[in-house]
Amino acid sequence: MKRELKSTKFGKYGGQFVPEVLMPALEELTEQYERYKDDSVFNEELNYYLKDFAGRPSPLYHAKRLSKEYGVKIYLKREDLVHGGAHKLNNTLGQALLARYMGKKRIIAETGAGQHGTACAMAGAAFGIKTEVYMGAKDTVRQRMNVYRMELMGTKVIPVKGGSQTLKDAINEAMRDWVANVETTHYLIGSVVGPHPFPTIVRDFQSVIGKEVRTQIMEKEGRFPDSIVACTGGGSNAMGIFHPFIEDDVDLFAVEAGGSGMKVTDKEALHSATLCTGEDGVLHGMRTKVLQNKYGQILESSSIAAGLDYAGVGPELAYLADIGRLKPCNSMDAEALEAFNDLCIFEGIIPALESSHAVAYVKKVAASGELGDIVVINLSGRGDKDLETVMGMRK
Amino acid sequence: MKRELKSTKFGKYGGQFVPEVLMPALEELTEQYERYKDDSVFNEELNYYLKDFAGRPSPLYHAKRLSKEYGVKIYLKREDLVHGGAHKLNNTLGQALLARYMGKKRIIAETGAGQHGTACAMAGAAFGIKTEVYMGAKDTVRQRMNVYRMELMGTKVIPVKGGSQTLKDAINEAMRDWVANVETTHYLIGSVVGPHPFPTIVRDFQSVIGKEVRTQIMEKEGRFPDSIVACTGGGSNAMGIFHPFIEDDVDLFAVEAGGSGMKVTDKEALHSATLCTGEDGVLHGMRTKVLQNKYGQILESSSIAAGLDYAGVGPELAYLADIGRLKPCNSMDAEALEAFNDLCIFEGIIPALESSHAVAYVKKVAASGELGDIVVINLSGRGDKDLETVMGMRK
Amino acid sequence: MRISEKFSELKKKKEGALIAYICAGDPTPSATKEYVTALVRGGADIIELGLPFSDPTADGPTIQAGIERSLNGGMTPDIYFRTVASLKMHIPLVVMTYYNIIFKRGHEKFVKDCAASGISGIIVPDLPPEESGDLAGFCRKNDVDLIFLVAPTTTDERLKRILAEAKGFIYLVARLGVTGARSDVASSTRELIQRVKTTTPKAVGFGISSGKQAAEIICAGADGVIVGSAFVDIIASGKDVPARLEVLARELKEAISLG
Amino acid sequence: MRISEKFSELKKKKEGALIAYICAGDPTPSATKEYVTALVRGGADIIELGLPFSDPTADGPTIQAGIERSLNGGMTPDIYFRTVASLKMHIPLVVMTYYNIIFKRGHEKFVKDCAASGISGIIVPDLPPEESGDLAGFCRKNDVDLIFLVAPTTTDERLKRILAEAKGFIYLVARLGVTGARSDVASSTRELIQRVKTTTPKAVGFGISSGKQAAEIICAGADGVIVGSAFVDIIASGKDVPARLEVLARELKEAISLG
Ligand SMILES: Cc1ncc(COP(=O)(O)O)c(C=O)c1O
Ligand SMILES: Cc1ncc(COP(=O)(O)O)c(C=O)c1O
Repeated sequence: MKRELKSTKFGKYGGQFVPEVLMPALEELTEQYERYKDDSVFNEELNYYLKDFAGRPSPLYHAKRLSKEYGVKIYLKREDLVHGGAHKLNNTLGQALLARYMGKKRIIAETGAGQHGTACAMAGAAFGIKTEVYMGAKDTVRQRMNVYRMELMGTKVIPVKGGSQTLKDAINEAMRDWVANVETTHYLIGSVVGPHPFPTIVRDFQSVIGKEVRTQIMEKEGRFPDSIVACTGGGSNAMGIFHPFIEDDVDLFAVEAGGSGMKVTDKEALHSATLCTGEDGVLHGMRTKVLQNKYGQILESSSIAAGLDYAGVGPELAYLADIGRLKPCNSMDAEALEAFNDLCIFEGIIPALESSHAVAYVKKVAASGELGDIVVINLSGRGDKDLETVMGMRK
Repeated sequence: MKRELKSTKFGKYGGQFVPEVLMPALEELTEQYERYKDDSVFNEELNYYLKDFAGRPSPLYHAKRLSKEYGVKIYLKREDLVHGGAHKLNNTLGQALLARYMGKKRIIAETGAGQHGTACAMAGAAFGIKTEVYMGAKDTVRQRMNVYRMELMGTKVIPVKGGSQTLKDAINEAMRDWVANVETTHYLIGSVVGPHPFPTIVRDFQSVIGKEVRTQIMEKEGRFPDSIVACTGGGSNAMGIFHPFIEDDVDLFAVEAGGSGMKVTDKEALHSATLCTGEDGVLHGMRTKVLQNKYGQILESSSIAAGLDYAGVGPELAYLADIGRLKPCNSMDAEALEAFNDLCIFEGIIPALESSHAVAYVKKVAASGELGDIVVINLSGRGDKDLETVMGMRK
Repeated sequence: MRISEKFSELKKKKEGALIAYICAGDPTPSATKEYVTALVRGGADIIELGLPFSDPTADGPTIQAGIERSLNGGMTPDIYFRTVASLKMHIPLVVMTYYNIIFKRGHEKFVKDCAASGISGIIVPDLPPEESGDLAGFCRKNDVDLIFLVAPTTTDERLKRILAEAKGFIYLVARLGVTGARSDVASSTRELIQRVKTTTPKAVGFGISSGKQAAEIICAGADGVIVGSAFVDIIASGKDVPARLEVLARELKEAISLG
Repeated sequence: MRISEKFSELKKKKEGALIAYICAGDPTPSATKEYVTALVRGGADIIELGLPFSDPTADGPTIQAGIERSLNGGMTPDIYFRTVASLKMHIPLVVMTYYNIIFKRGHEKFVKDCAASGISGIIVPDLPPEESGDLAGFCRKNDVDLIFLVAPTTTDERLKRILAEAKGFIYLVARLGVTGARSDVASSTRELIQRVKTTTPKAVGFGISSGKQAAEIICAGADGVIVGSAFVDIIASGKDVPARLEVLARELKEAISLG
């Protein structure tokens, strides 16, 4: 057992809390990732797909009218323009390609609202890898358009009927599938969560966001921004934009979903603010902050933004929050809706409700000076998927 | 009257067949466009928005798996990745900015499926110009999501209750509005149609597509493609990609909507193949090919793709077809659906049904050698807007 | 009867010309004769008879609806000319249609059909002088007047050229906007009447519906008024149409008979 | 009773061990005592009693449903330990739960609660040896066995280390996949039994439901079988539960009693 345990963790967070049957797969994945991550052939192919297929680099857009409205200079990192409409594809392209290099014949994934599943379907189709996506049965009904999208691209969507029939049941079921088919199958996790090495792999594949921002902001401003703000569900768009700036004098804000309030019962929370209010625990293979009751049972979380609705959070974010390198904060459903509206009206950009949480936080605190003079918001996705929700809320 | 009449025409097509009240507005627009079109300040601002707001350049993607399937090397020009999901924004940004430089306080537009209206709403919001969009009352119901999108971005959508309550009534109504408010208002036409100078202006603003392809294909292949294929409704995405190649040895294919067949009655056509089957006529301010009956009444056209469903076509395309510089052709509804499917399955790209017509034509004739070895397809938009239609058709 | 003769005759009588528009075939081809007769009885000096086009961009909702009724009633150019020929009018009759109808029929055939059926003038709202060369040529050859429009937005330069080519009468567009009944007279209308200096008669259209408006326009120096939507409204109502057309025509005509 | 004592005793009798799993509190806390008693009557040698966790990743639909029933029935760790203490068992009892339950309670408290309530061993399917240091320490101090799992995918290198740390028995995962009754014995199961060379008893779980399967596994060299889903299925049916649990336990026990 030569594995360097230390490297599976971020401080006390992270690790590999999975059934024994998966351990060799995680070892294999770690090794293969180490092998290809700096491999020039792999990276050339990945970069080709990121550029010509996904449409990278995404612009860094100076939102003049919103800046004026909010009283701080705002740049939007336009992940909403990435193929599929969100940052998710950066990761699925990376992992799907890795799976191909590893000789895996099949990709599985879990999805909640269907964004990650759609991004998997896109990558799976582009590379010609068989793709199956687990999705809570309830979610397949609520998000039938995304189910249809995936199916159009040849992905099999498997409704999960157990439990609450939502994301966490889909994760559980995907893990079970992986346990059963680990030799032929790559489990394509959709955020910086799960057992090591997933949080690192996903963070690395998403870091293209922050790397681009470094170049773009230097071109535009000749300096780094004072702060970067990103919404945080699992935390992949946040880590993607934060990570390249970790060593720099840039303040990082991880905006979680405040939902409809901070109330928590024994079974559920009205929010998904895991970094802000969660306690140490172990979920989905990692030690991290978790929304749980006093016995360690995981709570049902809640948010208007399906993509933020998760009771855990990436271990690296928990670590960075503990050491004070990032500030956890949150926006309520209503604040996110207002920001959604602002971006539509002032900039002609319909943002994802997830991303709207980041915008809402900027609106809330810009006047306090907390964000400095120049702020970059990671606009993680577009809001076409959210129109029905917003229509429903506004009535 | 010093106007050079000649320049309002493409061969015998084009011209300015509008009420006298609009003539001065067209003159003003011509003059102002002449003034700004090579103005460096104007172009710098436009290019900034094209890059950072719209996400240009759009990639030129070598679709390897589709190429293999169809037996010809296929590049897709990824207008589907442009903000809003189609090429439409290239034109609305250009014209909205021009309107601002011209001191107009208001923009009006017509829209059928809502794509052009949405692109207007985006440009209007980004530049802070009041925007109103006419839309057939029937279309506002069929395309209620796009209506909602426009409204979210602060655009007023005006349902047109007259006539067939569809696109042509919206065009008529927008023209009437322009007649009434010509001094303060710019009419932002959405394709290379209408009276001079619109076909030229829209073509020029869309030419960014073809200009990028020139650079991109030289980088990738060291030569120009043998052929370029674009779907053609009004013809703006086609002219946008064709125009920069007009002087070159590249075959151009304008693919119209073959609908459900070539049948035509006294009142309607089952297709929208205007270049293929239309006769010379005058519609919406221009002389061009028109679907009409023997008395000159305009026919209702038909297509599974709302954006191609138009009884006219841009005058420059009619001219280029007459002199043999482009080849008019068409794909049927069913062929477009098949191509739609292929692109989903083989490439993980959900194309607009409009664009699927171009893909379908390539599928149909690739084996004949007609397209040569390398073909560029203008993937004018993404298909998220078409999911309901496709779901309906497949059942 | 030539249009110019009619205006001369009216000038002598110190009357303004009432030009009454309805759409031929609204709601059926057979109704047209009755309606035209009623208008003439009421005192209309010139009849402007619409030949319907499927996409009437320059018309407002009222006339647009009339055009739709007419097309649904089966009106075609062939029927139109036959209907017109059967009217055997003693006053001038002008056809108002969109350019594609003419273009499709062929300029020469269209103008000859006009001349043969007794039409004295042609109004084409979507045909500015720049594009009218062909049609104007055939009109000259066949003694049919091609009538041009002038709008408040028309520049002095354009105005000069239009006036040089003007035949029959000049159609002054009373306001920015499309046809449709309104109740006031815009100051821009007065200005336009002043600005158009010509010996060709000037008739003002777009938005005139009452005797009061019509009188004001004649006072302001126009030679005639064109009234359309107010008549088409009556046809649309379907009630007592001939009688009410006649009443309105009379009211209007009386208001502009200053003699 | 310590687990090792039980295996020694069975070895002498030439019997394979029947390790019977049910989820505590399924469907109510009060049912558990009756069900456990029935299993013991039927011949179960060791009881593996699930302590339910909201997100049981390593379990199949059958056991997952049992866990849900248990949580809905109000089961908590506090109630669990009280229930277990009240069982006053004469055979070894092991707790099966997920790591967060232990983590949240605190390693020391959890292990002490186990010892105090008479639990001999702990199975944590989502806790591989790499992460188990803390818990293993407290287990050693309190004479509770931390039982490790070995899977067909476990490499020889990992196997060596796991065997070095193994206590109580080694839990051999019969197949890739999750818990759930199946009817055949995979050849990979036989291979795994052969590959795991140790003096620590080997028990095979995952997918065993019939006496025939159980016998084949013991023949192949295992010291015991773990049966769970087949029992939970009976509880899920809600019909005649105690009697049927006893019958199945007896069938299984008889099949593996080769003495
Ligand atoms: C647009 C968008 N933003 C953010 C998220 C949240 O994920 P993460 O926190 O991993 O970036 C999602 C998840 O689906 C998403 O779709
Ligand atoms: C995606 C897309 N492609 C093509 C078209 C057709 O327009 P044009 O022929 O002007 O490119 C439309 C019109 O809405 C469209 O939305």
